[in-house]
Amino acid sequence: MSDPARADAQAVSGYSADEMMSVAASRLLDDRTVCFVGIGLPSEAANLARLIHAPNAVLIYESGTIGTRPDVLPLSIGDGELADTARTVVSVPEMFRYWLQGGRIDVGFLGAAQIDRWGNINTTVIGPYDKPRTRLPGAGGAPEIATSSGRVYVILRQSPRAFVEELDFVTSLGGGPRRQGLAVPGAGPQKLITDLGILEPHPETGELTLTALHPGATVEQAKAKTGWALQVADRLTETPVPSAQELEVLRALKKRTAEAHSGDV
Amino acid sequence: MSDPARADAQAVSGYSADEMMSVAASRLLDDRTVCFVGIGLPSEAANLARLIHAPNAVLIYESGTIGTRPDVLPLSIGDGELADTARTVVSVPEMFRYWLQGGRIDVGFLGAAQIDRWGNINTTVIGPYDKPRTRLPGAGGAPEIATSSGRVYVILRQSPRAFVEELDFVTSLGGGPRRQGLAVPGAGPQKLITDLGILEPHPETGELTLTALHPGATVEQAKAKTGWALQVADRLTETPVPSAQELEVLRALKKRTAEAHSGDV
Amino acid sequence: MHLEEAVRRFVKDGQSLSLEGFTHLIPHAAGHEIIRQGRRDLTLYRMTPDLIYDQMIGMGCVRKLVFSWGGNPGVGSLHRFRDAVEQGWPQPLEIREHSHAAMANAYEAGAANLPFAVFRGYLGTDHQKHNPDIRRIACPYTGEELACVPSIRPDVAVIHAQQADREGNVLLWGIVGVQKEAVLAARHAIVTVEEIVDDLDAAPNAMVLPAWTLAAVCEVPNGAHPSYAHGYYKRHNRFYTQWDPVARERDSFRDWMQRYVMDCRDFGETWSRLQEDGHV
Amino acid sequence: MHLEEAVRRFVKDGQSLSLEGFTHLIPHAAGHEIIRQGRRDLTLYRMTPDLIYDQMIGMGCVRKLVFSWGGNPGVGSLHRFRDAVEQGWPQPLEIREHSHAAMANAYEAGAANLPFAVFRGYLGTDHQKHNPDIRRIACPYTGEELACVPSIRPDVAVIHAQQADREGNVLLWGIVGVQKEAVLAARHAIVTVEEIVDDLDAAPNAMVLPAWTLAAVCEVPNGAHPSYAHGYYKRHNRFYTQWDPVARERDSFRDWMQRYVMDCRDFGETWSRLQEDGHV
Repeated sequence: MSDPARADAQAVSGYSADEMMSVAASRLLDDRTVCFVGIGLPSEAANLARLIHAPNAVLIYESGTIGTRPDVLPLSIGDGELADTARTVVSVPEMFRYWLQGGRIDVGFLGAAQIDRWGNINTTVIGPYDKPRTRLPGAGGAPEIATSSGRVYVILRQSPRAFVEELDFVTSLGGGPRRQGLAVPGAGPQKLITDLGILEPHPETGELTLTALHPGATVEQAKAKTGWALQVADRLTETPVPSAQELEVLRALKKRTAEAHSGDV
Repeated sequence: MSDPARADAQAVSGYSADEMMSVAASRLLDDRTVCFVGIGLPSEAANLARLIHAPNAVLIYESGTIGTRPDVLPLSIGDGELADTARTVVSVPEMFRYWLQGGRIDVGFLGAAQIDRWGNINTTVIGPYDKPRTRLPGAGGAPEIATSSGRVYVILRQSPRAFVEELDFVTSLGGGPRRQGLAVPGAGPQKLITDLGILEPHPETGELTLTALHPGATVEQAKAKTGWALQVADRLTETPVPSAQELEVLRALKKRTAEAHSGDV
Repeated sequence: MHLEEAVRRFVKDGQSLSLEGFTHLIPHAAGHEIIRQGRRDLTLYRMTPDLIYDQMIGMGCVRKLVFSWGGNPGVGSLHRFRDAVEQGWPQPLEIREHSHAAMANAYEAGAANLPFAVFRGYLGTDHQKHNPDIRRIACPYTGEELACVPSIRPDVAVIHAQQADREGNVLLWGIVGVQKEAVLAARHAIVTVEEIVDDLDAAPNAMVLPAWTLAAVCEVPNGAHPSYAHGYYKRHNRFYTQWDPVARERDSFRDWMQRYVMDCRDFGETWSRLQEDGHV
Repeated sequence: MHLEEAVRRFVKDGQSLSLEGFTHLIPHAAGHEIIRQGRRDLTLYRMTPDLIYDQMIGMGCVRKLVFSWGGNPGVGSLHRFRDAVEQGWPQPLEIREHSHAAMANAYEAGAANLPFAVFRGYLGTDHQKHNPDIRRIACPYTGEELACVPSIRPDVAVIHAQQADREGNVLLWGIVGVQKEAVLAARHAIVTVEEIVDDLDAAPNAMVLPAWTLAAVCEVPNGAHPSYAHGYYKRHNRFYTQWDPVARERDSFRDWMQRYVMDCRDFGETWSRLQEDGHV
């Protein structure tokens, strides 16, 4: 580990909001956690955690790869790299039956297209279902990741188009009123990591509430980029800036990834 | 192939009723048939068929071995020899779900402790279930082999204790009245091969009827060794005697088997 | 068997088909052959419809799509799929939408010859509103309510695998997805393979599909391209990226399909043209 | 972890246990340890109870047995099992009897965290008369009637495997039975292995149980004897034959158990005595 003071000095000298977001998300993943990893930002954060402070985190992708340790980030959920570096590869039915539904997952790590104040997620359609303005890819594994994982983390850049008052389609379940009375095994979304800060469910209402701001971000910014009346915690913490090590490892990972994926057959 | 006349001459010169039974049973298995094989007599007959006239018969044992070609007969349903010589080995849940229940089996080949005139089989208890005179091993795979296989062959030495008027327990289903109204995928027992002859379901009543006698056996013997009033077909055929090749291959198989299993660790 | 013959014999208008592959081993060559033969009115199943389904939809082969995630992985939308859903071009596309868990369970139940699958799913989501196939069933012992879906039992399953032996036994490894389930759930299965070998040399408990479970095995090297075949070639990521602008416009899409599929005798010719034009 | 400690920590009186193994990899050493520690009032699950369950029953560990085939394969009856069922010695044994299909499906459902399993089974048999767990369920789509059974979710699963690495990841191969399902269905799993190795060197898609799914991994060479461990040693058929007269009489059974289990510190000592006496 490098000297923290020096590291901070280096770090502050320049990092992007996206880097802060990935670093903040990565810190939430403890060592030895079993994490069901979505492709894209969740995969970036989970692997960063694994490379920094959680070497024994168990990363599982829905393509059937268990305990995978990719050297470069996968572009798709089923890249060969995930199989090559996995402890074992199982079939997709087994993945969803024995491992996710089996209750073996501590943390489900998801991305999203849209989210509401309860952590409900939409990745299906914008507009009416039968005549959509935008047809999104659909559910994938999210509906059952959201309910069968012990808890759920979501990572998503904040914007009024993404953080909406009402979803056109609930692809996967959050907390709040919708969850009432449903026998959901898991605790649902416990962290929403954005490029501005971190939201957590209010202990009483379950509404996602701003509990941490990243350095430089303001409550006003966060409110402006949220499509509902954002609640702010009484005690708002500031996310520590990325350390030199965090930035170095993240940038190296992304560099390796870009190089690997630009390649041909 | 050896000369048939000479073969017959050799064969008649001496073979046991058990050998005749295995040979007669083996002849019923066509090449390329997919056969779910019970341990013991069915396994002996099925492998004899494979070594003589059905080299491409696919033998499947419930332990998960598919397309197995054992050099010696297995003593248990899960002998290592079955795995070593198999095309592939699957888990036992997969075997029962995808392969047997999946409708992939042409012939289920079963043994039995007791059988009735409809081909219902008992391998569970003699006497009352809760206070049995003899506790038998139980069902194993038989109940679903009997119903999910395209058709069923049963091999069993004939005796009044084994061929009974009424079973104390129906472990697996035959034809006849019990089958009425049940949505059974398979056709049920189509052949019952004994040490005296072959029984087949009557085309109208479904009752197992003597349709063939092995050389030297008589209708009187068959009736005496049957615990119900045995029906005899109008056209009773005689089983051809074992050929020299059949006897030679069967005896070599049993010799290899005895040698292999007498061995220590 | 030649792929052209396999498709001609087993794939008919109006049937239900699964061309499966979870990123890995996607049967592109077989999809091209179905397009080339002009099959129409198909119901397609697939957990992760991507480029090959986009092509089949854009070429008017498809009436209905049952799926759980449709996209160009790591790149963006399937433009032909979206055009069909949003604009009805070249014809309206009926969709029936699931989660991965539902589809995986439905294939598993299909392989097991069951009429339906039971699982813990769809809690609190909107899928049921738009998909009447999704229902609830009570556990006969605990009274617990669980989700259920009809099993998937397609007329024809099409997959790509690494190897077959001369008898037609097929071996696949790496990310195996739902391919075994799709094959065993279907009435007929067509498998394209990278290579036919003398001996599969399969590890104990490897995924082997015995010859007698398959309707046709066809040797088609590179037949999964631009997807990958573990041990043979990597995923052609650049192709996926370059597909995006091609598929975005109807004309450029049709031109591409004309040159690389319709005007080709078989996948070998497709491959030659892709090489000629510097795409591979 | 030492097997003695693993059993002491995870196996308690009154629990439900699965010691699984389908002819292959039967966890005899672990069964002996449970007997030695005097566990009582156990509910045992097993598709194919054989010698080790016979021993546990005869030594009075077992209150209830859920099974689908009980015998000494290729030899005959389990005499201690029969004595318990027929004569109630050393104590009455409650039995709940299934078919293999039912048990396999029940384990599969247990691993999948479902409360029950649906399958095509028990058509026209007498099992339902004596086993209230067997019920019928209607397909919500077709109305078809299917069989169902409660899933198996034991407190502890115990299996034997060929290898573990130093982190405790376990590899097994050959006839793998329902062992993976038993482990994943259970609250805790104890695995004995032939050997701890530096690198499992597992084939793609091999059956690996990750360390974090297991409560304890214990190195016990020969721990499946007289069953076999594919790649290590063959089934000891002579032992099975010789067990028959030993188990037939209560006294000879007790004497055997005293000498080879109760008077031994661990399985290593059992093995030494078996060697000493010329049994292995």
